[in-house]
Amino acid sequence: MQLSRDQLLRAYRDMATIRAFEERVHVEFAAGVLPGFVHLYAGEEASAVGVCMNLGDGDVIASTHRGHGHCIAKGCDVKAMMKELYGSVEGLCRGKGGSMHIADLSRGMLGANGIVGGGPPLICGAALSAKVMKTGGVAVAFVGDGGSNQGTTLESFNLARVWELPAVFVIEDNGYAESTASSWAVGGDQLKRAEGFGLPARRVDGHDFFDVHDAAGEAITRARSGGGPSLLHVVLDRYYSHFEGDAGTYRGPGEVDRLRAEKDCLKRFRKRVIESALLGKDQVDTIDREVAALIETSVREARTAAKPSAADVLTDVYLSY
Amino acid sequence: MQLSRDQLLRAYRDMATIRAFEERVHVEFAAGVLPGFVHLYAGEEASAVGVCMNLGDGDVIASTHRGHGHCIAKGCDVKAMMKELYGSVEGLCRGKGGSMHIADLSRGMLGANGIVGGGPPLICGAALSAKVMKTGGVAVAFVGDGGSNQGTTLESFNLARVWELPAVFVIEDNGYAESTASSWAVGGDQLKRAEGFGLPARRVDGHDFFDVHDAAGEAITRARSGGGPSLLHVVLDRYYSHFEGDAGTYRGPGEVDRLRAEKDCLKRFRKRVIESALLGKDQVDTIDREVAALIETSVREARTAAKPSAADVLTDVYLSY
Amino acid sequence: MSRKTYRQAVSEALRHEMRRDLRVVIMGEDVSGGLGAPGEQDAWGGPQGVTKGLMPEFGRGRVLDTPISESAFIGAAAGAAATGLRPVAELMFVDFMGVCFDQIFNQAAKFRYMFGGRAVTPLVIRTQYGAGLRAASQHSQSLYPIFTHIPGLKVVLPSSAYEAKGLLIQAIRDDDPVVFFEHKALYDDEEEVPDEAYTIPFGEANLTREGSDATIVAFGRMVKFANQVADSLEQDGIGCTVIDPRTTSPLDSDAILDSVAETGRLVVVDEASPRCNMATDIAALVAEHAFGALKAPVRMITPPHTPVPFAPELEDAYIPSPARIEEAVRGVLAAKR
Amino acid sequence: MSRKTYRQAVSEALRHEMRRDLRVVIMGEDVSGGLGAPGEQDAWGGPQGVTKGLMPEFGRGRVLDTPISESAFIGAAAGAAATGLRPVAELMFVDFMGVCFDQIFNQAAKFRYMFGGRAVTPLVIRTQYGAGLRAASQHSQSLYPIFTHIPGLKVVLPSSAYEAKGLLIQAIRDDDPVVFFEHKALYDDEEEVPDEAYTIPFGEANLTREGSDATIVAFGRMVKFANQVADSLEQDGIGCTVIDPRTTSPLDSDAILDSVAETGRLVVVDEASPRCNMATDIAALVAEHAFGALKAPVRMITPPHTPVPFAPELEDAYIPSPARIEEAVRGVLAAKR
Ligand SMILES: Cc1ncc(C[n+]2csc(CCOP(=O)(O)OP(=O)(O)O)c2C)c(N)n1
Ligand SMILES: Cc1ncc(C[n+]2csc(CCOP(=O)(O)OP(=O)(O)O)c2C)c(N)n1
Ligand SMILES: [Mg+2]
Ligand SMILES: [Mg+2]
Repeated sequence: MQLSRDQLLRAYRDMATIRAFEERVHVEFAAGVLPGFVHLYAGEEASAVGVCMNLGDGDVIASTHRGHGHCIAKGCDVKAMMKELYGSVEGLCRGKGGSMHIADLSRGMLGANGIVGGGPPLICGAALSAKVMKTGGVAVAFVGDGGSNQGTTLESFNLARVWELPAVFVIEDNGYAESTASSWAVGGDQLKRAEGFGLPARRVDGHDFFDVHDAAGEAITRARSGGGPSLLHVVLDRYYSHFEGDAGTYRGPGEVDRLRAEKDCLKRFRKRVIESALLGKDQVDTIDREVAALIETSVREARTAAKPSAADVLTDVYLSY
Repeated sequence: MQLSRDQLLRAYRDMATIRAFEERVHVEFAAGVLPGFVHLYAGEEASAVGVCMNLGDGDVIASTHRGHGHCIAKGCDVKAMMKELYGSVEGLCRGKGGSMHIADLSRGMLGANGIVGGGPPLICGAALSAKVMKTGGVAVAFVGDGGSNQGTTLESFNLARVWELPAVFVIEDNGYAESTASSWAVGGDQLKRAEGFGLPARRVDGHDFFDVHDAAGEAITRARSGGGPSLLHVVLDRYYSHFEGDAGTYRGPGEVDRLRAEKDCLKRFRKRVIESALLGKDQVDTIDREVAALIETSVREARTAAKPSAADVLTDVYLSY
Repeated sequence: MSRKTYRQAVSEALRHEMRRDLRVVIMGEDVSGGLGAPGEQDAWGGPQGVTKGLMPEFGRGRVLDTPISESAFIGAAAGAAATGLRPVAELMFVDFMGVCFDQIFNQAAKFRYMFGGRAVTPLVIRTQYGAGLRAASQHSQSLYPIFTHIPGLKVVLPSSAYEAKGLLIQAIRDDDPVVFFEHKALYDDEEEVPDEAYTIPFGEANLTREGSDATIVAFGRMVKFANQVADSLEQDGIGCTVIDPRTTSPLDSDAILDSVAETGRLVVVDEASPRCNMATDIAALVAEHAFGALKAPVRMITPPHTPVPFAPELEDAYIPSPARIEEAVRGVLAAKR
Repeated sequence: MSRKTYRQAVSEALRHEMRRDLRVVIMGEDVSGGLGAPGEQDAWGGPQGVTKGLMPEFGRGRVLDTPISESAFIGAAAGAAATGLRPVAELMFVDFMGVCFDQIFNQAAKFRYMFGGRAVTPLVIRTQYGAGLRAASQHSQSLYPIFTHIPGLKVVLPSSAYEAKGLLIQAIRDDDPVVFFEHKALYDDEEEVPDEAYTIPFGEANLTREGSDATIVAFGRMVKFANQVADSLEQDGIGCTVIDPRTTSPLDSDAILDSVAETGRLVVVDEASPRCNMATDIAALVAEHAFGALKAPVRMITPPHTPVPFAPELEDAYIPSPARIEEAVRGVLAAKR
């Protein structure tokens, strides 16, 4: 798929925003100012952005516990996201959700999910809505390698197949579920599993935006045009440990440094677009600066944003009672 | 695998016992004397017996809602089974379980199960017990085609693989889950699914005892000798409707008659052993008579067997409280 | 208006709402039936025939049979509800909740709150519950206290055909997730039920009998038993108010507290297991908020703390009986503060 | 005897029992950790480090890491328990019960009964619960009322390090399925804990404070709060009995009823959602069986009927506080029959 200059700029901006957001959240968390359980997406940006660039507001995604990247890629407001992490009432979920439940249905972002495997069934439903109401929409579930062993995920493969849903399952295989290697925990093979359920499947290099974008485009186009569900096995890496607080000692010596040096989807993207003169270095640098400013402002605003009051505990449980 | 005459006699006796048991339960149920929800196994006998002939008392099976056949094949007492169905305190579960929860742990029969997909996780546990305690035991889960779509089943495939358990999954595919065809409900293919999880898998004709026995023997031997789990896809048919009371109108015209005429594992077995002079016709006839007598006695005894008293409701919840 | 069974009432409610609102879809195992099979299509209509006839009228696009994958399809119903449809999913027996509870209690029930009020989840889960059919431990439970415990879920227990129709239409029009409990021993019960659509609001109890000597609060099938007891006690000049809360969440606390304020005596009848159930919920409510009015200890009539046994003699002893309820009412009348 | 944290106490209990009985195995996600990874083995020891060190001592054969497949491995633990092992399975957060509840409540809990007493299922499920760590709606719940509701399960809520060790050893030696609830905000709490193995029997409440003015029944972390309140009221000459039932199933009803018989006043503190929870369970027990002794309405202190919110201000308002408990005790003291 040939991408326009605007699309390339957007791709870079989104990936850079995710990276900057996560690097900063890491710092903020370490400083002790951020509450809660936080899982960072840095290193995996090409997956979220490569997939979501193929989607519009009418399409729906379900994310995982590692949800910031998917949020940003799906167009959620970055400042409101930061405020949510800070527990502000001005946050995307008015401070009630936090990192693990960040969502914005108006953007088709059906939520991060504190339950591994929580998203795939929901995505079958979003795809069903699109199919019944003939919106032309597509629904995408992001799932980790760990989440690929959850029965909810496996059942969803089959349901999507037998209902012929416009759904795509994206397995983001970063090699670990917490400290456990996917090479140990995943019996068999992701592509063969998918094929076992009758889903067309492709494996892609998750460090390469273009690779992801292309394969996701194929799957999403198939879904949109009535061809039913398929699966993407995206092989990538996370830079940080499982959650902020995990020492990550299960990693090999120098593993993270090597990943950062050799497997950086942002660097790879920059190199490719600049070397092939698709974008100018200055354009990319400008984005870097704008992104840095955006994150700086987000944090500044989030720090002083209004906190909820105790009375807010009681609202939003039911629409009517 | 070459079977001895005794083994052949046992195989025939077990299959004939299951058939006679089920045909009689059908009649008793229709007469309104049997309480509860009853699912009959008639037509599928070669699967239970073909598998369980490879097992001993130290091996464990988990069954489904359609459990009578597995019980008999695993050596449960037929009279006590009939008493259980009649709700007698002399029944296999003292009248507390009924058809859907009939069990006998002393025979390694871990229970019929009212929950579709309930058995496979349990069998991972039984296999783990064998592995940890080095008993040499093997554990087998029977699952229907419908149950093959349950997440519990699919998770168990993976767990058995990664834990390298001495487990065998037997998918009894009788073409229907209730009234829904497996051709519709099962996306993909059972063998490919199994292979997707790294399980060796074989498809067998469930109307042919020898075919089942042979494939099951291979899988069970593999498990027993440390080769890990595998899967059998047994294609067979049920003669009765889903449960006693279901009119079975989803069947094609004449479907059941044709099945009974052309796809009868008992007839096929008789024909083969007699034609090849492995057994004499009189031997087989004798078994038929003995089985008929056993079932007759079972029903007679069950009808008058002691009923539980109200006080029995309160026992057996906890071992200690 | 004509006599209709509970089964017909539920079925009519579904048909009304599917005609009225194209976003209403139904899904579940064999809700139509015969899919992919060579014989009759729409062969089942669910295990009770409740949904039979809907597929021919509304098509397979809106009447969706499913594989046996409750997590996937109940979750799909939740996801569809959050994205524009109004699904009615059938969980064949509530006993099967254990394979799909996450999608109900962590997903559907919590969307609205977790997402800061920025989601609606108009989902209905219809399910069968209750003992009495010799279906034993895994097909006879009354697990509504578990759902009542979960914030974000509404829980409905229709006690008769009239109630079933009005409450189900209300449930389908409600914008929150609702779990709708149909008692498997009530499907053949008949009464007068309007032909047209009507709703019964949630959180408004129904006083099926009125009397000033004692209050009986009962749920689902137990309302029927409580009514029998009230009628029988009436013969002896004892007047009971029987309260059918209809919904355990929201709960019409006022109706209960007002009645106890008048009678001073309370018996709660609950078919669910006795610990942390609706009997304790109501008894505790009264002990906190109508304590001053109570003239006798509260009595709770429930099954014992055991699974549901199979044998008829055992199951009959297990289920709260009209005799036990009557004995309890006489007991609270005799008791003194 | 030495000061140990709740975390250490749990860990020691596991080590004692694994040394004592070869049939004891543990399993769960990252209970050891690092499996298949290039770096440190035994890298985690569960999310709280509780099980760290067990794999090096007992080997991967008895310390089993699992894929993220709770149905399969909790079910495997149940199946293993029924066939000779004594597994301790870790359900990382009780909030995850929804993906595996069937194996707990329909399988493990019911084997013994359904099979006519001919099965034992010595299974322990360890799990984290409770609010306070800003972990929000899906990682902060106190779902023990749901497990308490299920016949066949025993439910344990250790309120301190000493309790945790003795109750866990008891749980592992028990022949019935036990769900063991560890409060995530208690892991760093320290107290004197014997070095040797000891058991604390189930169904025997612990009176952590004694006084004759009011009874406070509290569970898990709430026992700590109740003790604080009792100590503070003591200053004002108000004597409270604080009852920690330790196990909600079996429940030491006698201890509660005896105390209320003396004090006539009851406050129940429960961190679980308010409907059909332990607060209602205890309040109802007393309303039925100690009604005559009650001098004031029962008071229940619980969170509101909402999911657990994320923001610190919200979560702090959500959790029952010592201040609210104290206010309630003063309330029941002021109230007149
Ligand atoms: C049902 C459930 N089980 C376990 C957990 C705890 N948990 C949270 S994230 C995680 C690992 C997930 O691994 P993976 O799916 O590979 O995603 P990654 O963290 O690598 O992005 C686990 C075990 C959970 N949140 N939900
Ligand atoms: C979790 C669960 N879902 C649904 C059911 C209801 N149910 C009982 S048997 C059955 C069909 C099972 O089909 P299959 O697995 O093919 O077994 P068969 O009846 O053909 O032997 C269904 C849907 C159940 N008992 N448990
Ligand atoms: Mg991963
Ligand atoms: Mg079948």
